Amino acid sequence: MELALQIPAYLVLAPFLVGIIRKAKAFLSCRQGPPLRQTYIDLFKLFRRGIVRSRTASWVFDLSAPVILGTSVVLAGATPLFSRAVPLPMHFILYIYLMSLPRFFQTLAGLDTGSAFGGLGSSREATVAAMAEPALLLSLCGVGFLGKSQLLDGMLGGIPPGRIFLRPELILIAGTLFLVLLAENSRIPVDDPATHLELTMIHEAMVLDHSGIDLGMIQLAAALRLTVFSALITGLLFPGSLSLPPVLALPAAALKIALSGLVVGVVESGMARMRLSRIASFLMTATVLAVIALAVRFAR
Amino acid sequence: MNTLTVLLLLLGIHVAVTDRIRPAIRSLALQGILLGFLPLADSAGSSWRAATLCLATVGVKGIAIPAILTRATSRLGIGQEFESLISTKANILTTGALALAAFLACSRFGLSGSDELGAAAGLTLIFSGLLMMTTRVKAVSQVIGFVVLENGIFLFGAASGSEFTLPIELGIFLDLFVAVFLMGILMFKIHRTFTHMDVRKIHTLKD
Amino acid sequence: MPFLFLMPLAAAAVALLARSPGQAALGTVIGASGIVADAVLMASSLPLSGGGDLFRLDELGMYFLFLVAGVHLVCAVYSYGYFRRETERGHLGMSKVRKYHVWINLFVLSMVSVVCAHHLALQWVAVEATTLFSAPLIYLHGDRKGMEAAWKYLLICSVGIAFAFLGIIFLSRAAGDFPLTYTALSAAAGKLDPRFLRLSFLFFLVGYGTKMGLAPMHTWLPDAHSQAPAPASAMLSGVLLNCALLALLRILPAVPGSYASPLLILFGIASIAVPALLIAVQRDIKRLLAFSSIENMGIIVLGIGFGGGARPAALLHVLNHSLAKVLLFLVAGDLVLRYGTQRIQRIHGIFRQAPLSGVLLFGGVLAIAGSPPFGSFWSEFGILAGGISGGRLAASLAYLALLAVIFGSFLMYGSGMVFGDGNPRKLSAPELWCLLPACVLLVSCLWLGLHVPAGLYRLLERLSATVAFS
Amino acid sequence: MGPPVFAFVIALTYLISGAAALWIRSPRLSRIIGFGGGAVASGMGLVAALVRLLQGEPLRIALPAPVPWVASELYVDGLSLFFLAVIFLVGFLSSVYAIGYMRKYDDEGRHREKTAPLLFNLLLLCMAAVVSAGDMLSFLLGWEGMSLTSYFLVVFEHERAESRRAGLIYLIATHIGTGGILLAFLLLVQSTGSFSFHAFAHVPLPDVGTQALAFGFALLGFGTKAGMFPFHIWLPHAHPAAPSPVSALMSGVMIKMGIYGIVRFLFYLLPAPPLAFGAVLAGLGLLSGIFGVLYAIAQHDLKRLLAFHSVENIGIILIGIGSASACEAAGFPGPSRLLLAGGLFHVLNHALFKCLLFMGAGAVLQATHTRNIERMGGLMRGMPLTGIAFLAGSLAISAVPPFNGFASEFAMYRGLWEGAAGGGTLAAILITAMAGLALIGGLAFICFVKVVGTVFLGTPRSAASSGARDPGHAMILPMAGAAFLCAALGVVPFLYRFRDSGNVTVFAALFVTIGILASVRAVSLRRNGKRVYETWGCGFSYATPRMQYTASSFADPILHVFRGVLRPRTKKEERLSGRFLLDLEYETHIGDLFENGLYLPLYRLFLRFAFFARRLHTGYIHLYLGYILGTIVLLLILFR
Repeated sequence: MELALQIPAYLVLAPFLVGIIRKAKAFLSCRQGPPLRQTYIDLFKLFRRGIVRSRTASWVFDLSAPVILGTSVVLAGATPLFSRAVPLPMHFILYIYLMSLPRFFQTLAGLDTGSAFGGLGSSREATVAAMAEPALLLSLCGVGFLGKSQLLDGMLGGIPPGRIFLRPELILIAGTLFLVLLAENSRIPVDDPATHLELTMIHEAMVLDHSGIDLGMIQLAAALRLTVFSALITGLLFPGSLSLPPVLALPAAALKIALSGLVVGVVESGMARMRLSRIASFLMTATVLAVIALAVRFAR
Repeated sequence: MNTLTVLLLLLGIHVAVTDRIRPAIRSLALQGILLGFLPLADSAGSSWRAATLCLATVGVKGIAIPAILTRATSRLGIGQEFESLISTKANILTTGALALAAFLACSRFGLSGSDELGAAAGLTLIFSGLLMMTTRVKAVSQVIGFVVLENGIFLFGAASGSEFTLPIELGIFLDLFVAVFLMGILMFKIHRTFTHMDVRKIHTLKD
Repeated sequence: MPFLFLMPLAAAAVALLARSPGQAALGTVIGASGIVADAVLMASSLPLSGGGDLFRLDELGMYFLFLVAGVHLVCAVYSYGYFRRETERGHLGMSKVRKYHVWINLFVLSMVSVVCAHHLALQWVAVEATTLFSAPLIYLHGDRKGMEAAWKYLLICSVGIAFAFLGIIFLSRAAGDFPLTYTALSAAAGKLDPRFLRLSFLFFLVGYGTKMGLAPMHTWLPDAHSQAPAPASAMLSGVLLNCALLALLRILPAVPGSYASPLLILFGIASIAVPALLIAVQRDIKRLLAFSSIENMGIIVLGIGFGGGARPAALLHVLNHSLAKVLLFLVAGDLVLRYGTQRIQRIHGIFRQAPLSGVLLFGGVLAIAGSPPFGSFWSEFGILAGGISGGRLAASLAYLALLAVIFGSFLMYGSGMVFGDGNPRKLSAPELWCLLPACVLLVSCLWLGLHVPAGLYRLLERLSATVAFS
Repeated sequence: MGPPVFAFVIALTYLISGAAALWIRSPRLSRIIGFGGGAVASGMGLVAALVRLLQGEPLRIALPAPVPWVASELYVDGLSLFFLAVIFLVGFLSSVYAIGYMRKYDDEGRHREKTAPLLFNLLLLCMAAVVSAGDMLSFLLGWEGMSLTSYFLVVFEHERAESRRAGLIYLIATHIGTGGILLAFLLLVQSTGSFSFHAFAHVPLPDVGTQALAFGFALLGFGTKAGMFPFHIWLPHAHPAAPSPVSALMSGVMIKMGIYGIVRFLFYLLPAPPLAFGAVLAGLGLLSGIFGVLYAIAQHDLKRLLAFHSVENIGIILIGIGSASACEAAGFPGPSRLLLAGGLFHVLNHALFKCLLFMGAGAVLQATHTRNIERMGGLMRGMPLTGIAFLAGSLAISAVPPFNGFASEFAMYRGLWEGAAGGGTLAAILITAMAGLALIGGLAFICFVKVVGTVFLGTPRSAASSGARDPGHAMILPMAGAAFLCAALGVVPFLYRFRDSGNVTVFAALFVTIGILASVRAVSLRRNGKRVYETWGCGFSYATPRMQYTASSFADPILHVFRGVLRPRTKKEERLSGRFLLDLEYETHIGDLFENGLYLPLYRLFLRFAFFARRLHTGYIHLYLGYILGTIVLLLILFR
């Protein structure tokens, strides 16, 4: 029962998270901001539209949106949200590498239209992803050592409950994951999801030629991925939240997601966009954090 | 015996330090003849072997080779000077030094066995012959140097008391003679094709 | 055994009377076959001796005799095609061809004497004779370069050989009452005066080393080998050097290994290193081959110096080097005539213009560079194995590194000449009698690479026992 | 029919068909018989190797020895059989492909094309001999035969100076490698006194020093062949120069012979290698991987790029093998087995997808007549089959699940993780390896997005690219086969060996979800309509192919990140008229750090020595006589 609910819960929470972030950012810049339901409305609208498709694009372009969303859904199926058990138990390596499948299609779709912007976005996206890969891998590897399991659900569920502040490696790993979250989900300071200047775009530049249902799928997928990361980090920081009784579990999950949305919103408001060439240093910092976390783990 | 050796040595040094070709050839011839008498003086008994050797030595070293050399110099109009890469004075000094080194080497290596003087004289001749070959400019003077070197080896061998059977000794003479003969022929040919005998100028074959 | 000496003399006489290149070559070929046949007949009744103490033919001598005779035969056949082409073009007159055949037979006679000599002084006489009889071959063309090469050859080798004579004198001092035959010497090993023995070995090494082309006494070799006509170059490289080697090998049983071995290794490495450098920047194809001869003599001396398992391999390398080097000189001679140049850079695209020559040249290059499936791979390998198992790691490493350098250079020239687009000039038609001997040699190189006969190897092991240090 | 007879029949098929191709007059028939025979023999070999692999016990066949001082034999155990299977599989695919591809040489009338089947078959045979050799000498014979035949294939287009140069570099490198192998083996021979691999394995080496020396030489030797950093420089020269089926064979399996050698040496011949050996190997693997993929990213030459990826994948394999050895030494047999299995599995996988990619590159090359990817584009339209196959290969090489590249890396990661869980020095090594592997994966991803994007997607950048068409069946079928195997091997192993059936469930879920979403999209589009229009050009309405993003621009950000190690040389030329810029030329070039920084300076130094030695040969006889005199004097002083 719970298992069947997980993916729908993610699908529901994903636009909610995006809405929370927007709301938080608006609040911090003293604006009203769009209502929370706006993200749902936008997506709904996009899903009902037809598409305008570039003349030069091939089947790779057509396939990209389903692949992107499909993979995100599968990833959502493997990430514990409100219980230790998940519908799709997944090895953490497969989990990380599965993220490259939608990226492959998304970057290719960016190049497929023959537009300079698409290429620009793809190139940056691929660069950021490559640099984030070691950090992500090492941090999940560390979680695995803590939870004594290689399966994602197992490792999160296996973290012994206790005072989180007494476990620096956990904090370090969560920090690393948060940096990776910012990078992989095109948030400030790596990318600005709200920019309107094509030359500064990363993720948005790739999807410039997507429209209608394709764009809807991609936006949903992006939101889903952000939610998945949030669930991962909050699951790590609040291991207890995964073993709550069913009645409390769902509200707790929503709370966790909202909390991470707030944090992302605060961080985004408080930081400026980095220069592209600095992103590498940013992600290397993340990798080093992960290494330190592992060193701390083994020093025990 | 010792007088003979000293005479040979002096003749060799004369060849090495003189800067004129004719006198050098004459000394060479004399040296050859004296070398021929060396086995006679050595073995005392007049065996037919010693006599043959004497004849061969005198024939080859005292007459034939100097004849070839004289003929070459006169026929080719080579001129009288040796023309050395180093000056005459340097030449004399080096020869002296080499002689000294030869005597030293003989005592160091313990060659004092039968005839230290002979061995040292032989070595001196070998060294000065090599010196001539490496410093003299004209082809003919290199041949003279070679003959001096051979004489030195001969003297050295005689002094060390190495004896071979007659056919071998004769073979050695034949070889020496043919070698000098060939060098003579080559000299003629070189003179004909190059119109000079300056070995310095013959260095087209290089890397 | 007298037959061995008579055959080349007879062939020389025939050549004197010959009226055409064909007749002269036929005489030489018959003379060479006679030697081969005689050698085969004698092979079963070794050792043979003659002339009292003077001559003796043992297994080692026989091995070298076969080399001399075999290479002579191949070159004789080749010389027919080669000189026919030269005379047709007017490079050479009949008198020169006649001269070539006379001298080459006398040259062979002197080499036969080297391998048959028992007394070391007689051997010295024979080695000196090889110099004298081969000098006229070098200036056969009578041009300036030939003259220069012959002059250097004559003088440098004579001086070197004179040193070897000094070695004999010292040896006789060391030997005392023992006769100076190699059998007596190996019997007397250990009873000789060590001081004189050392001096004697030094002078032998420098003396015969000059004749073998060991660096730094090698300087005459590239000049002489590049100026002689191709079959003569092949004989010089393929067998003359081996004869000098044999002369050196003969005294080894008398010399203590602790003294001789480092010296041989030193000269071996030097003789590989100097050509390794010069081969890399070589412009003339025949000089290239000459430097490679120096290198291979270095390899052989190194193998002898390593001792142990390297020694039979070194003796095997004598054979492999001869085959490959003769092959290369023959092919190169043919190409030089057809392309009209000795400059490596001007020869290219052989494979497109003359495929068979291309295959032969490339095969020869691989064979000389020590690549499988050719014989020299095994011998060079054996020397390396012997060096390492003998604990001479540094020398083995240097040896291997230098071989790699030489391999690279050879392949650079080989691929440059064989591959690529052809010359614009049309080449003259291939000459059967030039290519056939080369084909035979390539096949034998290949055969020795794919299968080293057990009998041959056993023979080499026996031989290496006879030349072991005391 | 016993195994020896069968092996003999296979060898004979290779030889006879190759030789027959030389004599057949018709080029077409010559190709079909020569390469076809090779394919048949490879097929037979593949079946035999697989059957034997399932049966088990090793096979020994005595051979006539090439040299009398040693007995020669074939020794075929599981490791050999695995590599045999890889050789025959790729051999089969590329032989079939060659039937179609080599047609382009038919029209030249130079008769060289008839030598290709013989050389090709000989290369396959020699590689088979290398992995089945049971003693050092047969191994060396096979090894050198392989080097030589592949050399001739590299210079197959010998009219081009570039090919000759590549061949030369290759041959010299491989020769130096052979030297290293010789030394390594001979050091073992010195201790064991035998040339047989059995003897090596059973007699312990005297000391760690000798072991380290032998291992170092083995690394030099096998590493050179494998294209391991920093001995990789021959590889990007040689592989592009060869005809594409040969590149496929060389990149696919020939460089794996180096891996075979290392595995044989480290796990079978050395009795108990210390931890450091594995660590060094893994470290070199890491460097190969990172440098290989970085140089690949900087390349615009399609085949050169793929060649650099071979360096990268060799690095990945070495990480697996090295870590396996380290785990073994540290007493973790379980992770060690996983890592070794992962490494070897990657050997097979890389063979498959690299063969596929080279075949695809060959098809592209034939259609567009250029290797420069900046002149391609939009090929997916004209060459859809090649495009799909190439895309599959790209996904596989980028380790995207569910393709086989992922499967092997997955096994390695599992091994690394399980080994690292123990802590200590080993954990430090393995975690570094893991991070490196992840980085390599990310970088390879960039590179293949670049390749597929520039070559197959977008608009054509040249006339030849817009007219490109798929090649004939002989070339398409092997590509399709390889692509199928890439996909199959990405799924099947999880069911069979690694017992990670969870992964298969995920894959199934993935397919179902994507399928559902694609159908939803299709249904929705049918209802809501789809309009085809120009690409959005930011308000600019006349987009031209020149405005497309180029491969160089695509690669620029990541190269910028690594500019410190790549050291790009840039050249910028501006022509101004007054204050107006008329013309701007900007050129950037990334040379191989080791080629330009180590090997070329070494070569120049050597040349300086050589020119010095040349000056010693002045032609003056006086000097020459002086050398003799000097030698005598020196010897008298030194060696009294």
